[in-house]
Amino acid sequence: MINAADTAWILTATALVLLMTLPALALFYGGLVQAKNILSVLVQCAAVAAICSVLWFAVGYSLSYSGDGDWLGDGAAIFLNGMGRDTVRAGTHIPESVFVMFQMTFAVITPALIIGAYVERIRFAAVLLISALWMLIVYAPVAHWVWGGGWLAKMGVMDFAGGIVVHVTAGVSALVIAWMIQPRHEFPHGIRPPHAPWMVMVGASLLWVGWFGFNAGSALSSGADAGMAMLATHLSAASATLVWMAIEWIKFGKPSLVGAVTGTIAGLATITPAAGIAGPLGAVLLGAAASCICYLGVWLVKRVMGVDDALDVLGVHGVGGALGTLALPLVALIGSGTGHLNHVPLQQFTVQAIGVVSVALFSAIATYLITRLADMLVGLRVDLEHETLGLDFATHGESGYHMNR
Amino acid sequence: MINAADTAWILTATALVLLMTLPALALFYGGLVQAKNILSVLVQCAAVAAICSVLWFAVGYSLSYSGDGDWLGDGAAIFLNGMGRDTVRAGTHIPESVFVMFQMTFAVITPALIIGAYVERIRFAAVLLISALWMLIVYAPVAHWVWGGGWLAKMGVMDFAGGIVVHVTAGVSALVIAWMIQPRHEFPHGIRPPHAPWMVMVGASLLWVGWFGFNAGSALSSGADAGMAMLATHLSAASATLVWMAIEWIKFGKPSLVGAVTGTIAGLATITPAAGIAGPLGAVLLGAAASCICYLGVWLVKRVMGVDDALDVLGVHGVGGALGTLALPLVALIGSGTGHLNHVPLQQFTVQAIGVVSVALFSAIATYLITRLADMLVGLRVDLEHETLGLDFATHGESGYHMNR
Amino acid sequence: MINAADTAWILTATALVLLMTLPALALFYGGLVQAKNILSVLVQCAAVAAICSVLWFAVGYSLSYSGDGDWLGDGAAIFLNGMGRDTVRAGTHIPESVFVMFQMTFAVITPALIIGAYVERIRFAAVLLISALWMLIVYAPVAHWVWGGGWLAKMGVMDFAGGIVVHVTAGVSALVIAWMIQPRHEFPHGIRPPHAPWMVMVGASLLWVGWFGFNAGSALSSGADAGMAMLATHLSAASATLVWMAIEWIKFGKPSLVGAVTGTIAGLATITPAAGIAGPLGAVLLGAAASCICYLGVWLVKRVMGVDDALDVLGVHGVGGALGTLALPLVALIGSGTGHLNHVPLQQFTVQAIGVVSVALFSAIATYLITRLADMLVGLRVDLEHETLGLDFATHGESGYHMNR
Amino acid sequence: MKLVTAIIQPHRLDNVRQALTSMGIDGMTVTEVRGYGRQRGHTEIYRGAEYTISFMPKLKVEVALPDNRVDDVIAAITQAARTGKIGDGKIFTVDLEAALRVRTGETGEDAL
Amino acid sequence: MKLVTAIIQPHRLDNVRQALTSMGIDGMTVTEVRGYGRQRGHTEIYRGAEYTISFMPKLKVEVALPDNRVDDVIAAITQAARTGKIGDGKIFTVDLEAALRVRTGETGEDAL
Amino acid sequence: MKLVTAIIQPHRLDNVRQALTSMGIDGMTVTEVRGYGRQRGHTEIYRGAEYTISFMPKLKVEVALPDNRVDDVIAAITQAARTGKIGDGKIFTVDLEAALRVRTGETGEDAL
Ligand SMILES: Nc1ncnc2c1ncn2[C@@H]1O[C@H](COP(=O)(O)OP(=O)(O)O)[C@@H](O)[C@H]1O
Ligand SMILES: Nc1ncnc2c1ncn2[C@@H]1O[C@H](COP(=O)(O)OP(=O)(O)O)[C@@H](O)[C@H]1O
Ligand SMILES: Nc1ncnc2c1ncn2[C@@H]1O[C@H](COP(=O)(O)OP(=O)(O)O)[C@@H](O)[C@H]1O
Repeated sequence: MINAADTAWILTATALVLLMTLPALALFYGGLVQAKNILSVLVQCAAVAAICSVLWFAVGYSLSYSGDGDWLGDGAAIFLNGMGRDTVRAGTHIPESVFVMFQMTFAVITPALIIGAYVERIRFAAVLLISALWMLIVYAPVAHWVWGGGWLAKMGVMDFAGGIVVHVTAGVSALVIAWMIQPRHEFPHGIRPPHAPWMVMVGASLLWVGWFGFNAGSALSSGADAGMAMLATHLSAASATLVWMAIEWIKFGKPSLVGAVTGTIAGLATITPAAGIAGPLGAVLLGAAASCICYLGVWLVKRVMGVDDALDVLGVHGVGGALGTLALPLVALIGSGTGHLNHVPLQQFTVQAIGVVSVALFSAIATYLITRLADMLVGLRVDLEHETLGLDFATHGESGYHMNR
Repeated sequence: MINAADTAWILTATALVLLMTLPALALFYGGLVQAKNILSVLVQCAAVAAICSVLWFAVGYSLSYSGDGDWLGDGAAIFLNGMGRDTVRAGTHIPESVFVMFQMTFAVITPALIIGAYVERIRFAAVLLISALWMLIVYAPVAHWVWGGGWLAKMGVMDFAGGIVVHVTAGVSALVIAWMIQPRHEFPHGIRPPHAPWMVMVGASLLWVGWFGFNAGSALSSGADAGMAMLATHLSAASATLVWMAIEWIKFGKPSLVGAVTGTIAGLATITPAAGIAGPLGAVLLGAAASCICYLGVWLVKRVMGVDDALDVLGVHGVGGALGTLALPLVALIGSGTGHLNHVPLQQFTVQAIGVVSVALFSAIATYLITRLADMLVGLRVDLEHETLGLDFATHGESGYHMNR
Repeated sequence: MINAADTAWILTATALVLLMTLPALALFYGGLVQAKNILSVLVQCAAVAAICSVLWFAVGYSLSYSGDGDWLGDGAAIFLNGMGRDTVRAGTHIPESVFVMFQMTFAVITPALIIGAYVERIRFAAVLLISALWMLIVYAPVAHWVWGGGWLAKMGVMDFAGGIVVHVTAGVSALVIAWMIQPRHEFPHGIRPPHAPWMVMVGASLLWVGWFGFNAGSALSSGADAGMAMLATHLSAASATLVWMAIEWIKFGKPSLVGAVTGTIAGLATITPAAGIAGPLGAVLLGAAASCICYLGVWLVKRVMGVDDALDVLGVHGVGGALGTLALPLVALIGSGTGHLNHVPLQQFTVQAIGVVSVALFSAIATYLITRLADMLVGLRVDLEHETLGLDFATHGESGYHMNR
Repeated sequence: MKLVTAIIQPHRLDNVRQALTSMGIDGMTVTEVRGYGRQRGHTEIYRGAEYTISFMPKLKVEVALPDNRVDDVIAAITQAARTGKIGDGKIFTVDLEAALRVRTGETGEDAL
Repeated sequence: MKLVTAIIQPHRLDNVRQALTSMGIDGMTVTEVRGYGRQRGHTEIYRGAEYTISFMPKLKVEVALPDNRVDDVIAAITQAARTGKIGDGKIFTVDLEAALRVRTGETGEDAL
Repeated sequence: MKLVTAIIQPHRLDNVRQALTSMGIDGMTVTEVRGYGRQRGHTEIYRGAEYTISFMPKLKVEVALPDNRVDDVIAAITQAARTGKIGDGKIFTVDLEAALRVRTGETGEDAL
C-alpha cells in the first residue's frame, strides 16, 4: 500500500537529487574549467541528464530493477510497460512511478560525474554516445547486481546509497576514459587554474544539500532510517571539509576554498555506501578518513600515474566510494551505527572488497570497449585548434561571458 | 481533515515553486539580457513577486478561489478573511493556508514570466503597475474560470497545472506588451547576444527542479498522482532538451547551451497542462513535439511577425502551454496515461480549444487595456539615453559587475 | 511515536535550512564584498558550517537540549550519547536524529550570520576560533534558555523560530566584533560598492526559499501550524521588500536591487520569532515595519555610531529579530494570529523585552571576551598589505575570477 | 604612418566603426578603459551609503593609418563619437615608426 | 604635448589620481593590464597541483600633457605609486603630435 | 628607446612570452583588446537568431626596448605569434622618449 508520508519524502528527495546534477554538479565542474570551456561542461551535464533519463525510461530501469536474475534485469519493464499509476514498488510503500523517478536521478548523475574526466577536449558526440552506452552497459547491470537482487546482492554486499554503484563505477570509468582520450595539450604544466572558484563552491554547496536527498532518500521511506542517514551524511561532509582544509593549511600555509569543498565532496562520496548504517560518530571519523585518503588519491592519479583525470573523478569519487564501502563493516559497529551486517565483520569486509574489485574491473573493461567504439564511430577528441579556441565556441557556437559594453 | 503527509508535500512543493521565480526565472532571464541590464531583470522579478504576493493575499485569492460564480470569485475571502488556522481547503486534505500559499506562488510566477517580453527598455513603474493590474484582471479571473469552478471548469476544460492559466495567459499578454512597447532600439540586427549563457542554464536547471513542485504539487496530495506527474514532467523536459539540441545540430552544426535549455523549458511548459494525465510515453512524445513547435513559435514571432518579445515568452511559454492543452486528449490515451477525460476525445479537444482561444483573446484584450492605462499613467518606456546606458544604472543606480581592482 | 509525515517535512526543512548557509548566505554576503575578497567569504561560510556542525554533535546539542536546568543543558547527550536510531524527540513525533540535525542547521547559520561584520579584514584562524567558541558559549546557552527549557522559557518568553536565539545573538555579537576589529582601512569613504549585486539577489532569493524551512520547520510537525508559519513568513518578506524599495525610491529616486533584497531579509528576520503566531495580516504589517526600522538600524550603526559592521548584521538581523520579538504580543492579536500568549499582552511584552535585553547583554559580554581571547591567541586582523591585496589571495592563495584567455 | 587613439563613449563604438569602414579603414583595435575627466564620475547608493565611482567606462579605439588619411579619419571619428555631452572623449595622434603584419611579414603601409 | 604612460600597482591608483588632481591634472585614462617583469608571477595551488600565474595585475594610467608639465607629473606619479617593492612599475613618455576634444573639436593643449 | 606593440592571437601569448624571455627581454605588459580587421568577426546563433560579433578577442603586448634590440624582438614576436591565418595581428613601433622605473627612479634604458 502506498504510504503518503514516505512518498512525500521520496518526491522531495528526487527533486534534491535532480538538483545535484542540474545545476549543482554543472556548477562544481564548470567553475573548475577555463572560462572558454564553461558552457561546454554545462551542456554536457544537461545533455547527459536528458539522454540518460529517456534511456532509463526506455530500457535502463527494466535492466536494473525488473526480475531477479543474477546478471541483468529482464525486459518486462521496458518503456515502463505494465507499470500502472497505482503500482507500488515491491519492498517499499511508495508508488513505482516514484521509485522509477528517484532511481532515474541516480542513473543521470552517475554518468554525469564522469564528465569531470574528459572536459576541455572531448567531442560532444562522444559525450553523448559514451554516456548513453555507459548507462546501459555499466550502470544498469551494476545497479542490478547490488540493488536489483543480482549476484552481489545475493552475496550480501552492502551499499546503502551508491558507493559501489555510483562512485566506484564512475571513478574507475573516468580514469579509463581520461587515459584513453589523453591529457589536455597543456597538461601538466600549462594547465590554467579554475576560472571561477566561487562557482565551484556554489556547486559543492548545492551538492551537499542535494546529497541529503541522495542518501536519506535511499532509505525509501520517511522516518528514523532517513533521519540517521541525513545526520551521518552531514557530519561526514563537515568533518571531511575540516580535514582537507587542515591538510592544506599545514602543507601550504593557505587553506583554499577549492580544497575545502573538495573535502566536502570527498566526505559525501565516502559516507554514501554507509549512510544508512553509520551512526554520527562513525560518520565523523569516516569523513576525516575520506579527506586523507582522497587527498592521496588525487595526488596519485595526477602526479604519479600522470593521467589527466581533469577534475579528479577517480581521486575524489572513486576512491571515496571504495573507501566507504570497505570501511562499512567497521563503521557499522562504531557508536550508534546499526550494527547489522549481513555477515560477521571480517567476512563482510571480504564481500565488500569483492564488490569493489569486481565492479571496478567490470567498469574498466566495459568502459574501455565503449570508449573504443565511440572513438571509431565519432572520434574522441576535438582537434588542437578547437581545444585552444575553447569548446564553448568551437563546439557550441557560444561564449560564456559577454561582458563588453 | 488535514492529512499531514499531503501537507508535507505541498509545503515542499510551495518552496519549489517559489524557487522557480526567485531565483530560477530571474537567472534564466537575467543571463539572456545584456550585462548592463542584468540587475533590472532581477529587481523586476523580486518586485513582481512581492507585489503580487501581497495582492493575492488582499484580493487575488478571493477572486479566484472563493465562491463558484461563472466569471469571478466572490469577495468573501478578501484579506483571507474567515480563514482560520485549521480550515481545510475543500476538495483536499491540506490546510487552506497551505493552499493559499501554494496558489500564491503561481500568481507570482505567471506575471513574472511576462517580464521576458519587455526587458531592457521598460520603465520600472510600468512593470509594477502592469503586473499588479494584470494579476488581478487577467490571472485571477482565468484561474477562477479553469480551477475555481468557473465557466471553463463547468464546460469540462482540463488543465492540470496551468497550460492555459499560466502559460497561455502569460505568453499572449507578453506578445501584446512587446508589441505595444515597441522593439529595443537595436532590434533586430544590433541586438547583443545573451551576456551570460551559464546563468541561463543555472536558471533553467532550477526551473526544472522547481517544476517538480509546480506540476507534482498540483496533485494537491502526496501519492500516485503526484508521482506520475513528476515522472511525466521530467521525461517531457528531457525529451524536449534532446530534440531542440538535435534541431540546432542539424540546422547549424552546433548544438548550443542556450538552445538546449530553451528546449527544456519548452518541454516543461508543454507538459504542464497534461502532467497529471499523461503517462511516461505520452510525456516523452509530447516533449519532443514541444521543441519542434516552440522552435517554430520563436521563429514566427521574432522573424515573421517582427515583434521584439525579447526573451520569447510567447514562443516558448504561450505556444508550449497551448500545445500541451490541445494535445491533452491524445496524450491521455497513450501508454499509461489516465485515460480519463471529461468528454469523448474529439469533443474534449474542442473544449480544450475553446479554453485556449477564449483565454488567449481575453488576455490579449485585457492586457491591451492595462498596458494603455499604464502608458497613460506612468509611461511605458525609458528614453533612448537610459536604454543605451542600461537600466541597471539608469533606473536602479547600480552596476551588475564591479570587477575592477 | 514517530510520525512519518512530520518527519518528511522536517527532513525537507533541514535541507532548506542548510541551503540558507550553503550557498545562500555565502552568495548574499559574497556579492556584497569586493571581488578580491569573494572567496574568503565563501570559505568562511563553509568552514563555520563544518566546524559548528561537528561541535554541535560533540557538545552543543547536549548543552542546549539535554536536561532542563535553568542555565545550561547537562552533558548527557555529549557525542549524542544514548541517542538510539529510533529515539523520538520528546514533545514531537520526529526521531531525535532529525531534531538534532534540524537544530544543527540553526547552530550553523547563526555564527555564519556574524561573518558579515568582519569580512575583508579578519584573519581566518580568528574566524574559526571565534565561531567555535561563540557557538558553544553564546548560542548553545541561549538556545537552552529559550528553547531548551531554561530560565527564559520558564518565564514564558515566546520565540517561534529564533528572533532572540538567532538574530539578536548574531546581530549584537556582530556589532561587538566589528567594533573590536576596527573598520576596514577605507572605511567609510573609500569603501567600494558591492562587486556583484546579482549574486546578492540570488543569495537573498535562496534565503527566502530556505526560510520556509527555517520558520515553517520550526513547527516541528506538518500541518496547520507549519502552513500558517510559511504563509506569514512569505507575506512579511514580500511586504518588507516593497517598503524598502519605496523608501529608496522616495529618498533617492532609484529603487535598487540591493535595497529591495535587503528589505526581503529584514522582513524575514523580523517575522522569525512570530512566524507561528502571526496571521497573514499581522505578517504584512510586521514586514512593512521591519523595513522602516531596519533601514534606520543600518543608518544608525554605520553613519551615527561609525562602526564598520560591514554587511549590516546588526542593522538588519539584530534589529529585525528584536523588533519581531517585541512586536509579537501585538501581532498575535491581529487578524488570524493565534491569539495565544503566555501572559496578558502587556506583561508578555515585558517578558519579551527582558528576553531581548538580557540576551543582547549576555551576547555582547561573552562575545567581547571571546574576541579578546581570539585576539590574544591568533590575532584578529590581517596586516594592511594583505587587506589591500585581498584575502582571497593573501589568505587562501586563490583568485575568484580567472577570466583571462 | 600615424597611430590615432580615440577615447570614446562605449555606446558610440558601432557608430565609429561604421564611419571608419565606410571610408575604407578596415582595421582597428579596441580596449575597455576607464576615464577620469571633467565628466566626473557618478555615485551609487547601497543601503543608504554613497559609493563614488570616479572613473567612467570608456572605450579606446586605436587605428594605425597612412599619414594622408589622418585628417579625414579624425574628422570622421569626431563626428561619429560626438554626443555633445561632457565626457565625449579625446583623440590623440602619435607618430608610428613602423608597422608589420604578423601573418605575412609585410611592413609599412602595406601592413595596415 | 606628451603622452605619459604609467604602469602601476593596482592599489596605488587612488593615490596617483589624487596626486594628479591636486596638481591640476584633471584627465586620465586607466586600463587593466597584466604585467610580466622581475617581479615574476605567483603560484596558486588547487588540489595539490601548482598553477603558475606569470602575469601580475597592473593598471596602466595614461595622461596627455603639455610639454611643460611632464617632469612634475612624472615626479608626482613616481612618488604616489612607489611602494619600494619589485613590481612598482614603469613610466614611459612618448611624443604626442596632436590632441582633439571630441565634444568641442578643440585641438592642441586646449583639448587636454 | 622604442615601444613595440604587438596585437596577437590570445593563444599565442605563452609562445611570445617564451620567445622574449629566451632572448633576455624580461618585461612586458599585456592588455586584453578586441580587434577588427580582415578576419571579420563571427556569428553566434541563439534561438535561431544570428548575433554578429564584429570584434575578435586579441591581446596587445607592449615591450619597451633599447633601439638596438628592436629588430630582433620584432622578428622573434613575429615568429612566435604567427599561425598563418588571417587575424594573426600587427606589430607597431613608436619612439619612446623616456622611461623610468618607479621603484628606483632609474631612467632611460636602465629602467627597462
Ligand atoms: N589629459 C588626459 N589624458 C588622457 N586621457 C584623458 C585626459 N583628459 C581626458 N581624458 C580621457 O577623456 C575622457 C573624457 O574627458 P572629459 O574631461 O570627461 O570630457 P571631455 O572629453 O568632454 O572634455 C576621460 O574620461 C578620459 O578617459
Ligand atoms: N620592457 C618592458 N616593457 C613594457 N612593460 C614593462 C617592461 N618591463 C616591465 N614592464 C611592466 O612593468 C611592470 C613592473 O616591472 P617589474 O620588472 O616587475 O618591476 P620593477 O618595475 O620594480 O622593475 C611589469 O609587470 C610590466 O607590466
Ligand atoms: N589599421 C589598424 N589599426 C590598428 N589595429 C589594427 C589595424 N588593422 C588591424 N588591426 C588589428 O590587427 C588585428 C588583425 O588584423 P586582421 O586584418 O584581422 O588580420 P591580419 O593581421 O592577418 O591582417 C585586428 O583584429 C586588429 O586588432
